[in-house]
This record gives sequence, C-alpha cells and structure tokens, in this order.
Amino acid sequence: MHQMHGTGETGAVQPAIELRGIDKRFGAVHANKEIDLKVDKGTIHGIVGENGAGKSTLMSILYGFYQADGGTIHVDGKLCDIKGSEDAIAAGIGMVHQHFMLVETFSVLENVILGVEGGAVLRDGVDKARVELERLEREYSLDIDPDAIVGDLSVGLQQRVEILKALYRGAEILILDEPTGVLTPQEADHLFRILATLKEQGKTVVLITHKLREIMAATDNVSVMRQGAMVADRKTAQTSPEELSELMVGRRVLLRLEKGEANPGATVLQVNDLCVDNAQGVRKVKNASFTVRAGEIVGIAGVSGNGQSELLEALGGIRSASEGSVLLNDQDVTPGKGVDAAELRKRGVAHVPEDRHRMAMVTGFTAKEAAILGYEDDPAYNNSILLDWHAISKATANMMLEFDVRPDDPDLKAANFSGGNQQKLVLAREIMRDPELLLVGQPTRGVDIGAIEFIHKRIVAMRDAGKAVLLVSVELDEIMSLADRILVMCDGVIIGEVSAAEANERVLGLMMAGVDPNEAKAVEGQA
Amino acid sequence: MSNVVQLPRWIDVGVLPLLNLLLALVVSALLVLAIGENPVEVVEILLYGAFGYDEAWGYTLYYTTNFVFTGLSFAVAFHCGLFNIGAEGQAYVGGLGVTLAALYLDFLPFPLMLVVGMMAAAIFGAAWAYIPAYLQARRGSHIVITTIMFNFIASSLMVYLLVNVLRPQGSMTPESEQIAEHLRLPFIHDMAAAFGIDMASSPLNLSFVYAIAASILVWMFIWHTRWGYAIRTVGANAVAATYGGIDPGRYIIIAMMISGALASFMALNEVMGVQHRLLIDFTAGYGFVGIAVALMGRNHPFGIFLAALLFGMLYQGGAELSFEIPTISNDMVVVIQGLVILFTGAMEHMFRPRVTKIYTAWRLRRDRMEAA
Amino acid sequence: MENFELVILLLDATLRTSTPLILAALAGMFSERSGTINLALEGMMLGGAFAAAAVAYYAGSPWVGLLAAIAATIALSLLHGFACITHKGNQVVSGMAINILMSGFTALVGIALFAQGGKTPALDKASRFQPITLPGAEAVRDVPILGPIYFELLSGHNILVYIAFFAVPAAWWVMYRTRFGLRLRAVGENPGAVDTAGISVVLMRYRAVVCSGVLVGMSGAYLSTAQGASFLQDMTAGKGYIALAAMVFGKWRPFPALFACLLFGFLDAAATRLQGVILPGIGEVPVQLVQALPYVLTVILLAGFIGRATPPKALGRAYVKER
Amino acid sequence: MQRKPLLGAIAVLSAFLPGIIATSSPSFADETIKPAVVYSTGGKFDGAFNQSAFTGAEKFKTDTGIDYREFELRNDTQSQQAIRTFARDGHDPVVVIGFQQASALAEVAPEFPETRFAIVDMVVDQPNVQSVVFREHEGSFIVGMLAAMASNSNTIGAVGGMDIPLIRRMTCGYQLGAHYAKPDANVLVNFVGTTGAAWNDPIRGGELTKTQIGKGADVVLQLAGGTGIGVLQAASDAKILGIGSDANQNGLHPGQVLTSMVKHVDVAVYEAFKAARDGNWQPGIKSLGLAEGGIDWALDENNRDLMTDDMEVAAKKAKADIISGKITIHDYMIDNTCPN
Repeated sequence: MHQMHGTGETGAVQPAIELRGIDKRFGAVHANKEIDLKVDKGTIHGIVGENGAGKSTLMSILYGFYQADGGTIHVDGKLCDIKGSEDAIAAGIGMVHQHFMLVETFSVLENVILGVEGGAVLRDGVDKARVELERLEREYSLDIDPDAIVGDLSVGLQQRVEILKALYRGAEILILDEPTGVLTPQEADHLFRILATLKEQGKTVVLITHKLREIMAATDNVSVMRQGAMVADRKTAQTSPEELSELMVGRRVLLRLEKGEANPGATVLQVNDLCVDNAQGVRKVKNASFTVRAGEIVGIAGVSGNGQSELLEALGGIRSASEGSVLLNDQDVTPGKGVDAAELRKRGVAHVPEDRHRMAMVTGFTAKEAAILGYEDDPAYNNSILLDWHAISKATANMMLEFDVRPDDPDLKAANFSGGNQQKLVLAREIMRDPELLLVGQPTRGVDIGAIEFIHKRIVAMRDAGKAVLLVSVELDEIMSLADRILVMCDGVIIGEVSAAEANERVLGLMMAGVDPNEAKAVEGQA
Repeated sequence: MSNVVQLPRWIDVGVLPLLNLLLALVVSALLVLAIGENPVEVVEILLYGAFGYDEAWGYTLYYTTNFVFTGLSFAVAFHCGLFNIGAEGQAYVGGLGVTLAALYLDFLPFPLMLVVGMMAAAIFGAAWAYIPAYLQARRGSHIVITTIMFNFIASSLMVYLLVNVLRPQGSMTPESEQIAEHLRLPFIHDMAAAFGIDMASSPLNLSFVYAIAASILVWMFIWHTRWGYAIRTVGANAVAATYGGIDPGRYIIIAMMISGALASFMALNEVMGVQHRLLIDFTAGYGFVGIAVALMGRNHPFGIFLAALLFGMLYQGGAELSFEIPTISNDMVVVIQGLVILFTGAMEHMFRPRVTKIYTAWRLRRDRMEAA
Repeated sequence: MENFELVILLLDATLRTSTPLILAALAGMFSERSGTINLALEGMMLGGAFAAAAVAYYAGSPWVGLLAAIAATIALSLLHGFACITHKGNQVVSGMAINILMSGFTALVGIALFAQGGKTPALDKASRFQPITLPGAEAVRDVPILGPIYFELLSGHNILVYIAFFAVPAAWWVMYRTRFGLRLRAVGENPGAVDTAGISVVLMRYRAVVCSGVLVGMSGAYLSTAQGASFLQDMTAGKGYIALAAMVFGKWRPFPALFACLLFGFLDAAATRLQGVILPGIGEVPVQLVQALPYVLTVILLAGFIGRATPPKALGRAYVKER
Repeated sequence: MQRKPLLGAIAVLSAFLPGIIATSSPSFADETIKPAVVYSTGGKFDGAFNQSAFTGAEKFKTDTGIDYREFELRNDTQSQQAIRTFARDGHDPVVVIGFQQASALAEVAPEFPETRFAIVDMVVDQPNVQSVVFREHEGSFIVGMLAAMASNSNTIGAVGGMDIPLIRRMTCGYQLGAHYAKPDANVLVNFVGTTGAAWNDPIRGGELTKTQIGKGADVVLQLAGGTGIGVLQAASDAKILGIGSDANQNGLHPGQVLTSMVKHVDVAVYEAFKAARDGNWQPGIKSLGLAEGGIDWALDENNRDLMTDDMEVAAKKAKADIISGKITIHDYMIDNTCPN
C-alpha cells in the first residue's frame, strides 16, 4: 500500500477554505446543520461520513451547485459569495464529481475547454489550450491523449480528464467526491499519487469518502460528519480507524454480527462458467463458477463495477447469460432462453436488488402495489381475472407487521417511506415468500443504522432456516460479518474464495485488486 | 425521508386540472376580446349550441363518443409510458377495417356485424399500432416520431385505397360505397322511438354505449387486472418491471395494440354510425383531441369521460358559433384545444408548487387551530 | 437533351421544395442538439408564414414580413422554452400543443383581420421575395449543359433559397467551430457538465430554441411570401414534420440533414409532377407511395436498418440538479 | 283487378308529384324565403368556384334585400351537419356547392322533404333537389383555341386540381380546342392531387406551372379552384399568360391573364334563390352551357389588349358553332377517354 501520512506541517497559515455555519435543508431533510470547517492550504483534507451524512451536499454548496440557507464561505480568508459554479471556479475551486461531468461524445480537449474556451471562435483557444494541457500533463504526470473521445476512455482516465479540467481552470483547491468508488485499488493508488503531486505543487485537496482506509492512507487532516452535522476534526496521524468509525456511526458498532455456525446442506445454486454481457456487448462476467448451498451465506466482494451487479442481475433473470449454465436444485435455469425473473420466482428464487429505487420499487405506486411486484400473477392475489385488492392489502399489512415497516399504511405512496422502510418492505416481499434461494445486493445501502442490524438479522435468520443466500456487497465489513464464504470478483472474474475465518481486509483488498488468493495470503503472511 | 407533500386527491385530480382549464379559457376569452367580440356572448352561443336544444345534446354526445375513444387510446399507452401520437392514423386504418367488413361481409345479420365490425376495427387499428410498438419495444425507435410518421403513411395509404380501390365506379369523390342499411349502427333517437320515447334526430348512435362500456372496461383493465398492473409498472419503471419478471417490450406492444384498437373504435361511430361510408380524413383531428382529453382527464376513464364531454360541447357549440358569429370560426375551438394541452399537459407543474404551498399553509393553520 | 432538361427542371423544383425543409430541419437541429425536442416546428412554421404574409401585406415589404415572422417564431420558441425549460414540462406535449394552437390561432386571427376565410390577401410583387438572377446567368444561358445548369438550376431563385443553402455550412460552423456550438452540443449531451463548468443550462437552452425560432421563422416566411403569395390555413401541410424527419434522417447533423431535405424535396417535387401521369410500361404512378416515402424511410432509419440514428443523450429531459 | 287503375293513377301522380308540389304548394310561393349556402372546402374566398357562388348570393341579397346564411366546410365530414343544421333551422332553399357534398346531400335531402335543395356540379336524384351541372368542356374548348393562338412557343399547359373526370372533361375540351385552332399545338396537362386538398394548394399549383413553363409553355390554364391562384401567380411571375377559370379572373393580374373560362355558379345560385322566391323552383337536372349563358369566356378591359382581332373572331365563331351544334365537343365523362 502506498502510504502518505500527514506531515504535520500545518499551522498558522491562512486556511484555504473556511466554512462558517453552513446550513441547508431539502424540504423536511436537514442535510447540513450549521457546519464549520477549516481546510489548511497545501494539505489533503478528508471528509468522512456514512452515506447520507451530508458530505456531498456540503461540497456541492462549496462548489456553488446548491445555495446554502445560511452561513458563509471564506476562500483564502476572503468572504466569497458563491452563487454558482462560475463563482466557485473564479475563486479557484475545482471539483471532481462522483458521477463524472463529462460529455462523452467530446474529445478530452473539448471537455477541458468547455466553459473556458478563450474566445467566441474555438480555433484560437483550442491551440492555446492544447499547449497548456500538455504542460499540465507533464507537470502532474497525467498522461492522456487530448484528442481521444472521452466515451472511449476507461473510468480511471475519465477521472484524470476531470482533474485536468479543474487544473486547467486554475483550481488551487480541488474537491474529489468519492473518487475511488469506481476505481480498482491500483487505480486508486495511482490517484493518490496524483493527489500527492498536487499537494507538493501547493494545491489544496478535499477528499470526500466513506472509506476509512483511504483517509488513513492519503490525508493530513480529517473531518467527520454524521447525520448532517460536523462531529469532529482530527489530524490523521493522531487518530485511528476505530475512532473514526465510532465518530461516523455515533456509537461502537458491532463489526461482527453475533451468529451461529453455518450448517450447510445440499447445493441449491450451481453456476458453471457463466458469462454475462452488458447492453453494449461488453463482457462483464467472465466464466464464473461457484455453488451456494442450503443454510449458508455466500458473499461476493469486489470494487463496484467489477461484474457483481451483472452477475446478480443474471441470476435474478434480468440479464441473459451469454455462455455457461445455472442450475437450481439440479434443474437448468440458465437465464435467457425462456427463463426470466418471473420463471425464477416461481422456482423459489427471491431477489433483493442492489439499486432499490431503480429496480425493486415503483415509487409512484402505493405500498400495496409495490408489495406485489413480481408476484402479481400469484393466485392468492387474483380472483379469476381481477386482482384481489382486499387480499393484497391484507398481505401487505402482514408484511409491514412482520418487518416493522413504518408507517404501516398499505395505501401510502412508496415514495413517502424512508429508505430503510422501503428496503424492509422489499425484503418482506421477497423473504416472506419463503424462497429456496435469496439473492441480495447491497442490502443496507442508504439505510439508517437501526435498520441495518434488523436487516442483517433477517438475512442470517434466512440462513438458519436452511435457505441459500447469495450476498453482494461492496462494504467489506458487511461481507465479513454476514458471509460464511467469500468470493472476490475483479474485472468480471471470480479471483478466488476465502472462508469467513481467514478473511480480513488486507487479503480481500489484494484479491479485489486482482491478486491471486494464494499470493494474497502469502503477502499477508509476510506483513 | 421524503419531502414530497402528498396533495389530497381532490386537489390533484380536481382543482389542478380545473385551474389549468380555467387559464386556457381565460386566454381564449382574451383572444375573443382582442378580435373584438364579446366573450360572454361567445360562451352563451357555445352553451346554447351544445345543450340549448334537443338535437344539440345528441351532437355533443356524438362528438363525445369520438373523444372518449381517442382519449382512452392515449391514456392506455400513457400508462405504459408511451406517447401515442398516432391515434389519428390508427383510427383511420381502423375505419378501413370496418368498411371492408361491412362492404364484403354484408350478408351477415346485424347482431353478428356488431361484433365483426368491432373486431375488424380493432384488428386494423391494433395492427397499425403494432409496427411502431414493435420498433419501440425491440429496436428502441422513438415511438413519438414513428407514430407521427405512421399518421402520414396511413394518410397516403388511405388516399391511395380510396382513390384507386374503394371508390365506386363513376364516382368522383374519393369515398367508399355506402354500407348496407341493415348493417348501420342504430341511432339513439330511433332506439328511443322503439320504446316510445320521442327524441330529436341526431347522429348519436349505439357506439356511445360502446364508449361508456369501453371506459369501464379500461378502468377495470388498468387498475384491476395483473396485465394492467404490468402495463403500469412498465410505464412507471421499466427496470423494475424487468426485475419483477414483466417483459417491458411485450407490454409495450400489448399496450400500444390496445391503444390502437381503442382509437379505431372511433371509426365505429363515424363509419358504421354516422357517415355510413369511408370518407377521406374522416378522423378530422379527433385523434389529437384525444391527447388533450386524456391529459385533462388525468388518464383516468372517468376523467376522460368528463373531458370528452367538455370537448364534445366545445366542438358542437363551436360549430354553432361559426353559424352565428362569422368572425369567430370553429378555429376558436382548435385554439382552446391547443391551450388546454399546453396548460394541462406541458405546463401542468406551473400551479402545483403554488397550490402545494397554499394547501400546506392551510393544513398547518388547521392543525394549529385543532391543537389550540 | 430533352431528358436532360427535364432533370434540370426537376432539380430546380427540388431546390425550391427543399428550402423550407432545410431551414426548418436546421431549426430543429439547434433545438434538439441542446436537449429540447422540437415537435413544434410545424406550428411555428405556420405561425411564421402567417406573420410574414400579414405583415408584408400591411408593410408592403417582404423584409418587414420576414422580421415579423422571425419575431413570431421566436415568441413561440420562448413559449416552448417556458414550458419545457423553465417549467420542465413534457416537451412532446408542448410541441403538439403549439402545433394545434397555431393551426387554430392563425386561422382565427386571419379571419378577424382580413375576413377571407383565414387567408391573407394576395401579395403584390413588391411585398414578395422576387427571383434573383445571378451575375452572368443571361450570358451563359445558351451554353450547352453548363448554361441550363447555371441559368435554370442555380440562378433565378429568391433570396431565401440562397440563405437556406448558405445556412447549412453556417450552422455547421457555428455548431462545430464556435464556443456557442460547443456549449450547445454539450448541454444536449450532458447538461451537468455544462452546469459544473459555470454555464447556465437554462440560458443555454433558451438561446438554442431562439436560434431554432429564427430559422423556422424564415422557413415560414418562405412559404407565404416567397414560394407562395399569401397565407392559407394549414398551408404547411406537414412540412414541419417532414423537416423533423429529415433532421432525424440526417442524424442531427447539418450536412446529412441537408441531403435528407434534398431527397425529401426531390420526392415531393417528383410526386407532384407524376400526379395522373401514365408512364409507358409502368402505368399510372402510385403518387401516394412516393409521397409516403420520406416517412417510410425515416421509420426504417429509426428502426436501425440503415445505420443508427443516435439522438443527443439528454434529449427530451429537463435538467434537474441531482441530489 | 279493380284496384289496378287506382295503383296506376298513384304511379302517374307520384311521377309528377315533385313538380306539382313545386309549383302548386302555396307555402313555396313565398316572398320571405330563408336561403342558405354551404360552400365546399376551398372556402368562399377561393377566388374561383366558391367565390363565384358567393358573388351570386351577394347579388341576390343586394337585389332583393333578402339575407342568407352561409357555412364554409373545414372538411368534407362536416357537410352533413351543415346541410342538416340549415334545413332544420328552416332555411329554404339550401344551395350546396361542389360535387364532394353530393353523398351528404343525398343522405339529408330525404329527411327534409319540404326543403328545397340545390347542388352545383353534381347530380343528386331526389325529388326535392335541383342539380345544376355545367358543360365545362364547351368553355374550355374556346379558351383552348385562344391559348393555342396566343402561344408563341406553340406549347400550352393546363393545371388541374383534383384528378377526377369532371376536371379531365375540361382538360380534354382544352386540348380539343387547341388542336382545333392549331393542329400541331403541344398541350401539357398536370394534376395537383387526388383528394379535396388539391383544390387548396396554390404552392403546388405554382410548382406545376413553373415546370410547364420550363417545358416551354407560355399559356397556362388553371382548373384547380383555390390552387389556381398559385397557377396564375406563377404565370404572372414568369411573365407568361395565365387563363382563369370558374370566375372571371382577368383582373387578378391585369395584362397577364389571357382570358377566363367563366362558369356562372353565381348565376346558378342566384337563379336557385330567385326561383324559390318567385315560386317557380324546379327539381331535376339543370345543364348549363354556352347556349344557356352558364359557361362563357371573359373579355374585359383587363385582357382587351391581349386579344387580337383574329382570336376574338375565332372565339366568337366557335361559340356560335357550338351553340348551333356545328361543332360538337367530345364529353370525357361519357366514356372516360379523350380523343386526340
């Protein structure tokens, strides 16, 4: 691991950014509560917090994407009235967004000059920009072809374009919002080297992440946010992951869920050499082979975007297999040829997808309508031709009772439930069908703390009831605390398997980067 | 988590559409003033023309019949997330189906023809909708553009058929032969006369009863069957539909074919009910009125019926208008129609924030008073 | 030689028929490349045609009419923008609304102003755009081959025809070689990128629909004050939709759109001339088939059978900052 | 057996019944009639066919002071409602303009046996309908002669509206007339379309004219209702001669319109109104041609200078010959062919 501990040379210098009492509400949601923040010049400053803690909102306010309801922003000691991105850019602030703000059909150069074209006609500006871009590339070792079409570049390179965009605009302060979410560990390391170079050149970097590993590795100072409030500022050298995670969550979390030994039975799911392509025809899952047995939880770990989503979607019948086969209780259920989500459900596969909003919920529907998604053909919900809304209401009320969904009103629009309650409703819908196999992706993403424990317990209860569970999560903690066996995916390939007992972050991290499991364990042994 | 204030239904489906309608009417009234006529007089004539005498009612409901069908057509596709701009062409081709059935199967007894005519219209209309639906579902072709194109293609095709195939020997007008007398839909006034009720004669015919039945069936289908559920799921969130095992492509095709069939039922009214032959451009823009009707009726059959009645009134009253005030033609009705689509369709969000604010304030005050 | 002359005549007519299509297709392109669907071309063209004819009649000058047409279509564009950009309304619905609205509105106002059943009075020579003879046209008239090409085909059109053909490279240059064009294309692909670059998405899209308005205004004026001599009810007769089809057929690019317009214009010109003509060996030409060809071709293109038409990525979506 | 004479008497009676009613019913001999006109889709300001009808109605209004009601169709489906509305409101007579409305009238007329209807350009066989048809080919024959004589290029053109026998009959007469005057004249014929829209598309009309001019035509006849405005405009723009039809269109582009084939729809309307008022209205077919003054060619101050003495003499002679039967012109509608 590339290490970059804080140098501690911060002190009396004027802070590059100072936020005082920033306050922001979205309707009923208090996203930022009177936030104060100081970022010293020439440092890498981390901001950590759970999903939904308000980190991105805060940075979007700094970048002029949103207007704060209250508070002031000072850049280099001067009060700045930032009304839009153009003001932030003028103040020397650049931002690399979580979802890149790039025009995919444009070349690198066109993307870089967008907004600072240097004249009404492109030609003059473009030539100057090309020279300047080459200088920046040399200076920060950001190698990239200025004429490449951005859509053809890898995610890592696209991120470099974003950084170049900011530098080209003369940014002295660079904000990166969850920059490693889509990167492999190696790419992430490269990114951190770039950030170190930036720091050496005197730039200030603000790094938003929820990954403590990155904070410890890359930052000088760190601020912690929890539920819209700024709860602590620390020098990275003087804190520990344990302290930070406690600050983030607000209480000591049980990293290991109390659960009994697994008692695996017969093989329920058998996947043989499965290949899955995405809509563009790019192979995302390459020859995956594994089994899931009754009474065990198999976890799939990996950096997001390495094929786990496609694998889960294929097993759920949403994507077709390009090659290979899938057996469920020894019967062929290879997705595609006649086997879709409906067919799999009939055979006892329940699926809690990764992206609840996009997939498992229709937010415009009422709770009871959402509660039959995928099961609308069920005779229990139908009279001869008409839907039996009375029975559906009753079933929904039952789900709400069993899974503690609040408010327990089957006629309320799904959109009016909190994320945790929506997730509980989805789990209820899928689990209460008593399936043979539960596919579950990112079960606690965007879910409040209280609900996480509940959800974890229900998943373990499924296992203990002798069901097979396949869990996909990018949260290593979650994988390690829930899974009995862990498969690691990298670039569409299942790199290897580790038992829950021998798993730790280091080994999994190396495997996620594509290192062979045996080698990874050996490296771990040396360390 | 959510910051969306859920407005009660009576505001959502009652107050907001009415506000938008009101705005459309106010703008129209200003236009009438600008032309130098008296809006009050115009409204009087409109209302008199629509309801003032026995026969007017019949005409109003006759137009309503068309608009119910085209409105339902738009709504069914809309529930599946599709903009079917092609009702015009689908109804046109549906008319061909009815005509062919009536001309070539004229040996059938009337009760059988009732069914056969309806099926012929439905099959032709659905078939015309099938191609854009298939292209949208399986090849991702934008259905708005393809349905517009198909309106024009239908128009060319029908001109060709009417001029070269269907036009009887020696006739100069591009229209088909008359369909046999015993195959025509009975007029409501004739049916009433059979029961000894005296009604003024008007083009209102049996298809009005069809329209009401179709409204009820569509309502049942959309909200009370699993297929309707599937269609709504596809419309609201196609990814979730796939996740749930509902093939969006399949339901896009189903919804569009139902939509095409509903649009083509308009031809029952026009061809079997009133004109008794296939005329060039018999659809006369009624397909487009369907868009306004569905948007105003919030895509609910009951709302659609009310909106169709409103437009039926405007059409019939508007015809009267052009008889009475030469400076105002029935183009006034077209203007109102455009404004209604603009305000209730494209600018539907204009009043919502303000109404929400007023409603929330009112609720807060009420709650506080109750607490006190 | 006779056939050559026929071809020249047909191409000559093609130029005249394509002109309004070219202007409107470019108009559609400006709007759609910025992310705003413009189904309202038909209605705007109609509005422009009416304004041009009515004002030219009173003012006695086609140029004043042209300005009026452009003013009218800019106003309609702003209305479309107000619904789609400001209120984030449905762009398809807004377009349809404007088409229907203008169909009624022009007739209504026409009747109120002129009491001629929705027509405007016939314009005299001074109030219409007149043919321009290009320099040297008369001189080369009798030169074989080149003479007819220059004299019949290229010379003798009115100024709007030349403007339309000049507008294509101009639009290309603006779109691909200027700051405005870069931003306009960017806002149609990823408005977020434009917003974070410190440029107002809303303003950018409004500017794009205004450009659209200027161009479609000219195409409307062409119909009523250059090609024709008065406004007639619904005189556009679907030309706005054909232009839209040509723009799609040209994959939202100026030069391919030009060729699509020429093709569609040619088909229209040919169909007009083939009406009721009995060709030896073929019999009567099914003119309706020729007339339907542009639509059929566009559908086939959209179906992906002859190359893919990829619309701008953000087309049809109002820009909402994501949370 | 004994009932036979009675039946026969009824049969004979009923054959004359319309006539008897028309002439003897006192309610029909009425000074205060409420006449109405339903124009076809071109609208009353089409500058041609409908406008001619409008002129006739207006003339009746000025002459008698009796006001009338009118309606312009937006599309053909409105026809029935319009006719029915007038009849129901007690309007009588109701004059319907254009062949497109024939089937609508055939439907409505029996519902109002007391109302007197008239239709121009088509025959509707009903006891209360007067059908006014014109022998247009007689007029187009004469303007064909004039066109051929006025042409320098020896090529003349005609642009028809809708491609129907009614218009083919006129183009045929035009051809025959041209060849009568100049056997080697080259006659170009084009049609705008096959639907009602062809009557209202001046831009297409202009386009076709430009092509004919390109092919060498220097006299072009319009036979296209509202579309014809575009034909004459294009002819005038190109500084060649146009020929009007239906109404006298010589004044539209003075000096650029050779003559007009006048079809007196105005007279037909006026006569129908007047006959109804005077109580001598007759159902049945009324065929109008040169002899009856229903068809003519126009000579006035606008085209005086275009007309040579030769031409004028020839036209007048031909007119006399047609009336006298010395020249018979083939009627295209008899066999759907045109002899060459």
